[in-house]
Amino acid sequence: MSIKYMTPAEQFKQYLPKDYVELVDYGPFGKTQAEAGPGNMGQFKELIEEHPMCSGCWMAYFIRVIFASLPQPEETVTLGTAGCGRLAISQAAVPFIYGNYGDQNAMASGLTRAFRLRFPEKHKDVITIAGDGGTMDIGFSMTMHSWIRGEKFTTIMLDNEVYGNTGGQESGMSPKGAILKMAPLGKKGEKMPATSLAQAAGCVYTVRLSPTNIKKAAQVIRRAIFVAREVGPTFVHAYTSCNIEYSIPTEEVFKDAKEKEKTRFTFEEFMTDEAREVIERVEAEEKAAKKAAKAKVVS
Amino acid sequence: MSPNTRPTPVKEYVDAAYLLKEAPREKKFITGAQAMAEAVKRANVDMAIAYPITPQSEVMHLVGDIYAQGHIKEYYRAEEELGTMSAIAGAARAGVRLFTATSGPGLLRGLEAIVSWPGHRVPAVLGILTRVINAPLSIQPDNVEMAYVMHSGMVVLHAENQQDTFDMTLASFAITEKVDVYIPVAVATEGFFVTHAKGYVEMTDEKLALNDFDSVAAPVPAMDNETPPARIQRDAPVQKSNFMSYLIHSVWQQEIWDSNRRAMKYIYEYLGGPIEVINPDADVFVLASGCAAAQAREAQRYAADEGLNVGLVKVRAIRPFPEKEINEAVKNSKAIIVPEHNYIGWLAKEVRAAIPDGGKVVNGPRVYGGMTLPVELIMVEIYDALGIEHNIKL
Amino acid sequence: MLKKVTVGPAGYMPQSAPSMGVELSPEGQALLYGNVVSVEEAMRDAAKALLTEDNPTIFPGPQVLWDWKDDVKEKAAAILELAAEIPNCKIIPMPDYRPKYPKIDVKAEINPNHPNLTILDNKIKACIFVGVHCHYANLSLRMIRAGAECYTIALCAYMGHEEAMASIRDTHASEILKFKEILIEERNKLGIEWTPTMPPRNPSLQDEEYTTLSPADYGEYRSLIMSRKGEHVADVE
Amino acid sequence: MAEKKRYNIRISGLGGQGVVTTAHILGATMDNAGNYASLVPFFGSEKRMAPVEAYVRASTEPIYEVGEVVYPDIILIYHSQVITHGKSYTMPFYTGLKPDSLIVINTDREVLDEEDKKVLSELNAKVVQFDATALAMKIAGTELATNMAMMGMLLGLTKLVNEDHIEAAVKERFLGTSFVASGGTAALDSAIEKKFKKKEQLLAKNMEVINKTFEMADQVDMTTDDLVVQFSI
Repeated sequence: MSIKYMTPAEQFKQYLPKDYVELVDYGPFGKTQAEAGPGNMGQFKELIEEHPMCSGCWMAYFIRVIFASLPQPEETVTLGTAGCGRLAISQAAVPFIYGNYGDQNAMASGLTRAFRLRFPEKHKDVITIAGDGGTMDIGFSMTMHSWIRGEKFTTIMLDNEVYGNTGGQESGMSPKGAILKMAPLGKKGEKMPATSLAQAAGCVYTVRLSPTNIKKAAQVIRRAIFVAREVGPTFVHAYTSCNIEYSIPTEEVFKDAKEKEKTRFTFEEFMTDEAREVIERVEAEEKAAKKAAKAKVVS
Repeated sequence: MSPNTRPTPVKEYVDAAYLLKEAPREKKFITGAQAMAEAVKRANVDMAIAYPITPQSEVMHLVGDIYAQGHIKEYYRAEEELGTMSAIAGAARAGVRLFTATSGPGLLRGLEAIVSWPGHRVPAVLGILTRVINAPLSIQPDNVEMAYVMHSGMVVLHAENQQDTFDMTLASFAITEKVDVYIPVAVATEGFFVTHAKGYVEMTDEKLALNDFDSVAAPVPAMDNETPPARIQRDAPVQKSNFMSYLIHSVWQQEIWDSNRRAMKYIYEYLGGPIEVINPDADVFVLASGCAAAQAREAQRYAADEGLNVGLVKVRAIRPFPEKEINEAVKNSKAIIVPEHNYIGWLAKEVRAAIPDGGKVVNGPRVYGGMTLPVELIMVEIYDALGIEHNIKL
Repeated sequence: MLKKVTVGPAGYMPQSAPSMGVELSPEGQALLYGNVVSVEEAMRDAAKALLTEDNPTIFPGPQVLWDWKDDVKEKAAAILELAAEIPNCKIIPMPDYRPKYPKIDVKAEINPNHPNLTILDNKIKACIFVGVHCHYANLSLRMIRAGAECYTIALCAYMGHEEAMASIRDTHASEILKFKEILIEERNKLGIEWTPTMPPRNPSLQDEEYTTLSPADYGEYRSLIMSRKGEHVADVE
Repeated sequence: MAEKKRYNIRISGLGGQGVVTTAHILGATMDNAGNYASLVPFFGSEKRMAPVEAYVRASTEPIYEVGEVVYPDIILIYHSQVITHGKSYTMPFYTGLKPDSLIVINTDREVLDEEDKKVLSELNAKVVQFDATALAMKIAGTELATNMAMMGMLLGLTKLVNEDHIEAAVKERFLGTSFVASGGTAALDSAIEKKFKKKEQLLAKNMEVINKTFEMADQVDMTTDDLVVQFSI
């Protein structure tokens, strides 16, 4: 475990800002999901707290869920690209790599391979978290080819169906007919079939969801990470509305997410047999560990 | 072939100074592409990423063979150059030794990523095997692409021949990894004229290899979950705000060019300096880099045979540009002839800007679009500069 | 001595020290105002600055703050020994390098994206960088020289920093202890009475008085406070 | 400060205080008076609680220069946190200030420390301090008129234009349709409109604030050696 690199040198602990000391004392490092996971957010020091996203931002919420779901935050590196999401992701207590426009999956390919050659005995979880534009438009070739090559890392697409950070332009993931900047007459083409493309390109585990259920969201994020360690590329396609560009009142953001769950973001989970084996094994192990912990408490 | 079935060659690991300056060498007759690949073989490279383009393809396919022989730990063919250069940047964050190479249009396709390497402190070595980049398409030699690289912040070396290609490539790994440099180093040489042509190369034994990459001795932390801090974004976009200084981007740029400047002492240490001078008291100098320097060297010899007081300044380092050294070398000359393999004359412009009496710089001769640079073209300029009548018909 | 690098503020857009011709010192030597001098000479000048300038502060960086390598303990101990000998010295850490939103607590930390927030607010006129990765140290030192009046000292584990007033290279625990000895000598020469005292702990670590604490005390962050199961928060503004 | 042909103005405040709006109105005012102005808004990339700066050049002659005002001769500070929390793009807040210059600060407390005062005295600056927010609340019943108070004080002190020019510009701002500062400004506008029902009423209140600051400005003796002129509201 690399927990040492985030443990303060004993002499200096009293000179560190509170924020950092708490992260070590009450953060999720080296803890289980039961101790510090999405189920008890607010009761431990989260990896991400301060961020500059708009109030009511569903993307900011989902990013919080991602970080709370990490199986081993002390062995995780995230990558991203331009977009609203990186404003929050970069504030987390997990290394974050930001390269150029849409290059996150190419960077992750190099990074993952380099980790595997440097640390053959360890699992270092590599996760790209980018928007619909970064993943499916400008980064499309690099996204697809990382999947085609079978690169073992997780791709998470935060799909708000628009270029939010640049002020609301049409993206490949915008729905047909949407009137947005640069689509003054409404979008002509269809929303890109991201999960189908991922499956065709060789992703061994894909999920499409509108993250209205926190437990379910955490489960699929973790599945995607576990499978990527052992089998191959995995892909999570999540709806993370832009309440500004689509003018969703803050109090209706959740309602909107529920609605989208019935239309463009119906829950869809795909896994290969190999991926299923990993998921079943890991989840059985987790269950057993939980049971054992419970038994220990009782006795 | 899976990594497990690759052989593991027995190596003796040595430091760069020994390998480059002291280790015994043996003369081989090989191509420039082979020379570059042989240097990579001796550099104990962790990972190389390939994408084909003529005339580079030869280099990275040979590097692939070297991977198969077990000299390199990881190698793959990427989707295209932007993907290649981005993956190099990603792997660099993990703290490993890296190599790739490209040519002309490929370089420009990857340029968005390449120009971000210095600012992101990527210690990688990039081979540039030059070719035409402008329309209409041509695969032939022309080094105008180096003008784009010159302003990227990278250290740029320009190899005259196969020997230079070997030495500079090997030295580049040592230079790029110095804590006070830690920006990428590009080794450029001309496609076909050097890459596909054979020449003599004094090489070290392939059993000798550079020491392992040290991911700790670095001016930025490796993002490997082993090196603090954990909350790290070493490549964060920065813009003036209340939590980022008005100066933050400008001091960052200064730091890259300072790092470039600091590379000069290592160019002296490993390559004998950024320039080579023949006949320092010459009236007229032919100043050139890359394979134009080979033509210039020949011209200087012809001129000496004819009893003319002509000298050679060969420029090895384009960045950092050896302003001081060139000034010192040419200060007493009457004329400086700058032969080049491109239309725009980037080297002539650099020299003219670097010296107080830039008017004595002769533009050219220049060839481009794949043409050879005959020595006779340089001779004409020498005669003209010395006021000697001639009847060379070109 | 012609000072090539001097205490700021150097102005709107100063040239970097290397572009003014300052080169890193060779092994076994140090840089003082951009000139190569003996390590002892640089240490004495640096010590005088720490003893005579207002609000001397040590900025330890990630390489000594976190317990990641075997030699950290020894180096951290040496830094604290040094700190105890500098009258009224403070320790303000640079725990990481990311631009930190919305803003750092300038009393509690320093950040390389805007070091002068901390330098100016605390009116620091002499400081030591130690354990900060060279890239970020150079950026910080340069911005401090541009915008603040502060004597900067780099205790670098590698090759040093052109931008600092005093730059000591290859600095590990033993060199820090040597610096401490020189500092004590200089302190005695200046006739400053001082009993070694540890710097105060980080001001952000003040114990909270939970009996009187209300969510209102959290100001704009109060929305981050969530009540736990069975806990009743009555006193909300 | 002596009368000048040209004023380079830096306005520092926090998001939502009408910093950029002030710059636009100031520009329009100068234009109405047959003079010249150029303005540059500057926002950081972060989205909330951010400092905002805007820069205005005002002159009786055409202006060519572009970019942020680095060496201002007038600084307006809309919020005490600009000084006390360093919420400005240049620290300290008076960085680059030219000699014989003017600073107007909106604050309800003492914000300058001894070092600030020393530097500003050496520059022969004049600092006018008043609680513009309280004044806006008192007269217009909303703190959104803070920017009017600040602008009124500036124009009252410099006499760059007269009340008619200002009124025309303010009218244009609230009754015209061409002005767009940002999405956030539109939201504030609708809030302000709700409060006043009628735009004319809003305009009148804003002008009342401006007129009051003009009166206050007339009481300031710019020729004395005192650094700080303090008004109580």
